[in-house]
Amino acid sequence: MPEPRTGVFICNCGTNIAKVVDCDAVAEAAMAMPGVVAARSYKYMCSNPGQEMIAQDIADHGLERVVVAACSPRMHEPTFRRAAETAGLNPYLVEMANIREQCSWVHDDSTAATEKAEDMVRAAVMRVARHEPLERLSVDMCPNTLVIGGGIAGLTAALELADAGKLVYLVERQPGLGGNVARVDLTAPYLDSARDMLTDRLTRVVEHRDIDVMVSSELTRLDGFVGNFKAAITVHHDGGSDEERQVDVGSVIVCTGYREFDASRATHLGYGKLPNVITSFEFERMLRLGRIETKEGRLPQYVSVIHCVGSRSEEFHGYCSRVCCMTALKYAHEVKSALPGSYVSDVYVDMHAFGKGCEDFYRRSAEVKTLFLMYGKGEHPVVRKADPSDDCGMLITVDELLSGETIELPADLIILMVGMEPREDAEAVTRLVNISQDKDGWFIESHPKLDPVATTTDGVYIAGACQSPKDIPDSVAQARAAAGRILGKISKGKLEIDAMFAEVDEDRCSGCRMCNEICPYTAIEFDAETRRSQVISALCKACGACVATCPSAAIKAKHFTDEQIFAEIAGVLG
Amino acid sequence: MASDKLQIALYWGSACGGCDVAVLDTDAFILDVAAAADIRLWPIAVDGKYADIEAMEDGELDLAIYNGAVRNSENERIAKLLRAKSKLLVAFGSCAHLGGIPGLANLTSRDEILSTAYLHNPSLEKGSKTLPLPESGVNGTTLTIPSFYKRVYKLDDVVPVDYYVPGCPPAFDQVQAVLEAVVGGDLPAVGSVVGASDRALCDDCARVKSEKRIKHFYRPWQIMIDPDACLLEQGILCAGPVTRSGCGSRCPSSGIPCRGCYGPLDGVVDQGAKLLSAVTSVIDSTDPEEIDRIIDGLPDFAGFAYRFSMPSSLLQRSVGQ
Amino acid sequence: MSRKISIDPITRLEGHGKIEIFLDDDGAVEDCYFQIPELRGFERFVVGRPIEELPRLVTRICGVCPASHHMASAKAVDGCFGGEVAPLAVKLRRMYYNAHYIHSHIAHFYALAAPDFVLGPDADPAIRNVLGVVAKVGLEIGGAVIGSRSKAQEIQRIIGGRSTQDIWCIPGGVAKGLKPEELEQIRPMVADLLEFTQFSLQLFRDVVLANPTYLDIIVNGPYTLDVQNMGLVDENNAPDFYDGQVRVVDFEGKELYRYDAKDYADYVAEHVEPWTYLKFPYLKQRGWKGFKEGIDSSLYCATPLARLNVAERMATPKAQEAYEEMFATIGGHPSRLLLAQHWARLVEMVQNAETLQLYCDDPEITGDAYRVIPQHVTGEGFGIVEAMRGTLTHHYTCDANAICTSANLIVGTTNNNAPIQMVTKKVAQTLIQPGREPDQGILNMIEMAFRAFDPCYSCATHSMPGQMPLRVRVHRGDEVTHEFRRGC
Amino acid sequence: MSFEPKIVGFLCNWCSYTGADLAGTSRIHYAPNVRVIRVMCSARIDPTFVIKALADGADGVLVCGCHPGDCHYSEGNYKTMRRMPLLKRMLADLGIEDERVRLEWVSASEGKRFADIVDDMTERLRELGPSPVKMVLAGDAGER
Repeated sequence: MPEPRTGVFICNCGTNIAKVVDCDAVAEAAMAMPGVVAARSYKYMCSNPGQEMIAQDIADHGLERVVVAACSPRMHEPTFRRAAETAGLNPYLVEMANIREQCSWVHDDSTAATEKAEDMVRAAVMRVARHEPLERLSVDMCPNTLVIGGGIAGLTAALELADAGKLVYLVERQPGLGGNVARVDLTAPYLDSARDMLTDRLTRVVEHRDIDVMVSSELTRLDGFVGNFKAAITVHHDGGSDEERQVDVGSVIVCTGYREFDASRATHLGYGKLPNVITSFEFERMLRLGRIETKEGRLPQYVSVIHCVGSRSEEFHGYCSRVCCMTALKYAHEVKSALPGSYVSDVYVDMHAFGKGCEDFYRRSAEVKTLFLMYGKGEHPVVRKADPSDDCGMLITVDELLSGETIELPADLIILMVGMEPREDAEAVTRLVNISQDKDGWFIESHPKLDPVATTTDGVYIAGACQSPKDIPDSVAQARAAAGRILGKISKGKLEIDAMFAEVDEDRCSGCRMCNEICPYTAIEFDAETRRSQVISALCKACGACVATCPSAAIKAKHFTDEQIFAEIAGVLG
Repeated sequence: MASDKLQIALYWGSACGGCDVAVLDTDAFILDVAAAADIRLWPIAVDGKYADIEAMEDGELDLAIYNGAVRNSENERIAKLLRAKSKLLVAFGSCAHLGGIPGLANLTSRDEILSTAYLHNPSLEKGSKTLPLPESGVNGTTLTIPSFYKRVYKLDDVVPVDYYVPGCPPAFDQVQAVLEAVVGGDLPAVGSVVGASDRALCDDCARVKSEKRIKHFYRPWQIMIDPDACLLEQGILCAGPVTRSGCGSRCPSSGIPCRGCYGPLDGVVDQGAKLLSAVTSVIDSTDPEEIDRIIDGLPDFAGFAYRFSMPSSLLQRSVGQ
Repeated sequence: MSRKISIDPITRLEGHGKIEIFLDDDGAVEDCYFQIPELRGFERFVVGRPIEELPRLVTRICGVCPASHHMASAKAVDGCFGGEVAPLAVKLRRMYYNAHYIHSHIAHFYALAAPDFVLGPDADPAIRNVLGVVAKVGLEIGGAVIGSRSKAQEIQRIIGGRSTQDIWCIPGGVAKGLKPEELEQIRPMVADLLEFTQFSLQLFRDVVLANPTYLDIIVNGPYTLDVQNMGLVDENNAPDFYDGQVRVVDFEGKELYRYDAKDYADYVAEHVEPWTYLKFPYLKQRGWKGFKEGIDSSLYCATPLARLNVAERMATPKAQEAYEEMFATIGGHPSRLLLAQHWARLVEMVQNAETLQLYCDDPEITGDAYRVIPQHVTGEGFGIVEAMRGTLTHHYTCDANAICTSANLIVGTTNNNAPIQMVTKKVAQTLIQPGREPDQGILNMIEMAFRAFDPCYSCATHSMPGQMPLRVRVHRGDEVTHEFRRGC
Repeated sequence: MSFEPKIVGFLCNWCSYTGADLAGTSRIHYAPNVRVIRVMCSARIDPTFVIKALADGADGVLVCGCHPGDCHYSEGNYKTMRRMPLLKRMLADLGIEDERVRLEWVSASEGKRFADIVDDMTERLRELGPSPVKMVLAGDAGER
């Protein structure tokens, strides 16, 4: 049987690929590969002209297969599949060679990289020749949504969906809604009340006919797939009785938020030993109670705010927690207005004031006579109890960067700007909803720039600080974005899912039952009558475990068949 | 020889004779074959003249049945001759089909074989250093014996084969079915395996099967074997799941696990690797150390998994130097 | 300057062989070599395998007598585990082996040997085969022959699950027992077989003994050899095929040795010649003296006739009658008349059939105590049985995990390698005379010499696989004056 | 010119392949000797693939999956964890050196780890030399 007519399209990605890989050489080599009738190198394959070029060549050369050598398929496979589809080619007859993320970006030896790119293209060419046209499955989209977490992000998403008339199940582990925002007094930079922000949302959520709120509750299991999830929720009632609930949802938004860094880990700051060293959240509480005082009940004369506690450090978290700097400035304002005679010092590393209105706010803080002391990243201030002779409770020693001197700073009340970190149950959540964590433990989005709301699991979205430290506006924006994405899907009514499930050839199945225990989704059923096993395609997630296990080669993994992978192996090895 | 009868030759390469016995086991049927055909060559039972075969026109034979593996140049020479003279060439039995048990020699080397047989064994003449030589001078003339290949090959490694009859030996009822098919000219697509099923042995095995989770592998002598339950589920390594059925499941029904003589199913390129994949997948542990302990119960896995198919496996032989 | 004849390959025996005959300038036989061209390497490639698997590996040494290898191997493996075997298993194994003996002897006598007698040594090769025999004796008898061999096979299938390429023995016993309903299936077949052995003896009397030419060939032909005899015997010196002691008597009937399997290496050694892959066993304590006949020769036969020569009696009544009749007819016990092998084979068939019947009547035979689970690995085992074609020795060692570390095999036909060399030469010398060119018929009579041994070269070449053709080339100087070919 | 091994890498889509992509987006450089084949889950990796790669001339085979417990398909990598040890034992019996086949767990965030593994394996294989498979089979073809 002759090899199908194949076109190879090599993307230069500007210079991202071309600067290391000799794309023209790869195109030339491709022309010699089995079945290849057209091979082109072009600046941006994902651009409209690039996609049109592919469509045009499909028409001109009667291409039956298309190979695009460009970025990771995880990036643009849908793009090029669509391009092929517009030209009347089944989208599954397209294969990508990842010569950017896994070649040009990781190698500098141009010869070796070009040779590798050729191998990758050959593998794709030989693989795609064995592809079969597949039809995507059209399944119903359940219009209900599960929102996990009742913080500002969760509340916002829930309202967004419910206001559009869609049913929302809102699950909150705590007895009350509001999350971390409920622990905050005023918000930076406009100093308006967090409580006001929340109260109206909370009341609307609780009263909303399309929001089913479950507090003291947790998700215990999530089965199914996009558009058709089944969620099991345990509701803990007062008095210890538990209620198990099963709900059908089409989408899930994870808004589980963050927890604050445990300041006692930064031993040099004396938290937990010195009573007047407190965390930002403890100070917020003081503010909400309306009285700023030391443990001894005295009004502090010297108030000091220490930044980056747990953040931007080798020792704890490398990342910036994003909200602390502006919150610290907010404290300066609040202290000054409450205790005009007090001295406020701000011990920081860098002042991050990138948000809207933040730079002005920074300037205004300087005006309220806050003493700014800068210390070096990687170093840290040291807090100790003052001597009786001193007129203050504590002393902070800082190697001040701008002056170059070591400064001893008096303090009666020290506020530690504790950073954000993933919640202790974050890992459990990833297992439940089948998403993953990055190296710091934050949930991974499907693409950091182009798709920060979706995850690797279709139908599961993330919003708020569970993805990475965020302030309120960003969390709200992401929550609305997620809701918007979901409403879009719901409005279509049906959705298309990949046709890549496994299939048993019953004429070959011997009923040995090797595969029965293999499937984590219990998608394999043994029919005692016929003594054959079969795959329930709706439950199959196409991992291929049963395919590798089947001793009779009776199970086929669509789009990942043995033949296709063997061809790929032969291909990469030239 | 002018005859409207079917012209048949049976030949053994590197063989044990079991395949010929399997043909004899068709009993009275062999007489029908004799009636319907001229058996032009069958070394175990018929005085055929090799010269006759050489003298034949190409394609003069209707059917040549070759059993045994290809171990030396003589085997290869005859295989090529029969291929030329016969319209159909059938690889008969595990050795011709897959390499068979003699193919286990591919796990060792020619030198090791010679030294074991002629230099190091307890009953050897004291101090004997003699090795058989391809050529040795006697009476001023030279006696020759074929030197054998470095490893064992299956028949289609040296000539194109039309059909494969699996089994060590092929079950006699299957042999009869195949001969009848040939006589009746009723044959499937060239290259097919005939005289066997398209499903694995488990399809025929009467033992009761359920979900598989294996915590322990046992060797057959270590436990009393339940006569009714799946051997694998009892922890007895069995090649049934990766082996074509057609033998009548004789071994498992006698309490002995299948060792795979009927070979892999269509679509399986390496019988041993498939067996490995299947049985390890159902090991009941997620702890690496425990998994190691469990597979300690599977010594010499290569020798079991490739019991009949080493020369037809992807690696074909041990590549150890 | 000598000329050379080779017969290549020998047909109608299991395996392969090649004969080189050297004629002097007058055309008299100067020398004769029987070459075995192959090696399979079993002794090497069973190393590293789990020891309990060997009985299922070594059967592929020979698919014609797989049960012999299976049994010898099973016994050697039992030994590696301390040697304890369920008594019922021993009975079942013996029963199975009796059936195998009958099958094999029928196959040899009717398919391999009978053509020479029933059709005559000089009959047209094209019809000189089992089909020709059937044609001559008639389809009815042909059917009986085929049917009886088939019953013998079926009995093995019923007892041990399979006939060819046996699987059934495991350390300490067998993998399945004999169910009462299976025993009832077997009974009638056994009765038929016993009757068939009597029929075969009668056929031998009618067709062979009644024919002066054949009798003359047997008694006065060149088919004799002055070498010693080897075989397994029970405590009464009656033949035992499955177990017992190895007894060696010289051709005058004097006992030379009587030893247990574990001592085989003190009594037998193997000599190697560069021109054949098959080794030459000899009586170790006498040393290798070359291919020499005589009362002090270190060479011996291990064949059906040798077994009856070694035995002082048969173990069962009908067999005893046949034994007495045979030796009376061929001039006394022990005998050196090699062609009496075929007759001896029939006598052995009778004992096997009778023994088989005794086991059928054993009330315990359908019990379920057919296995004991070995408790420890002792590491070395020896197994000797009488294969149809001679004393078969397996000797294994294994490590603590019961993985085979060494294997040594002395196979039935190998025992007879030297005698076959010698008798072939002797026959050639008698039949190929100066000025009398050899022809097909004479070649066949040479073959008859070793066919009497029913040599099995698939067995004998256990150390090497493949086949080798039988060819006759007559050389005068460098010029080939004649060429004969046999099979391929 | 020194010997440059060819390594075939089988990577699961969700963790290891994403991790390899991350190495790219983070511009972490590593040896160009690996050729990656993407599968949805390491559980799809039939030991046959590994042997096929060796038979087709790979000097080494790298199998990567999600860390135990982190599988996108919850249990897939446990199948891999069970298959690989016996596969390595069997390959040892067939004369394949241990270093040629390697199983590693690489998460979506471990781009650096992936790069280090490839570099390390490449270095070990450089020292070990070319796979015996090609040479031996070629040798047999030359003289049976």
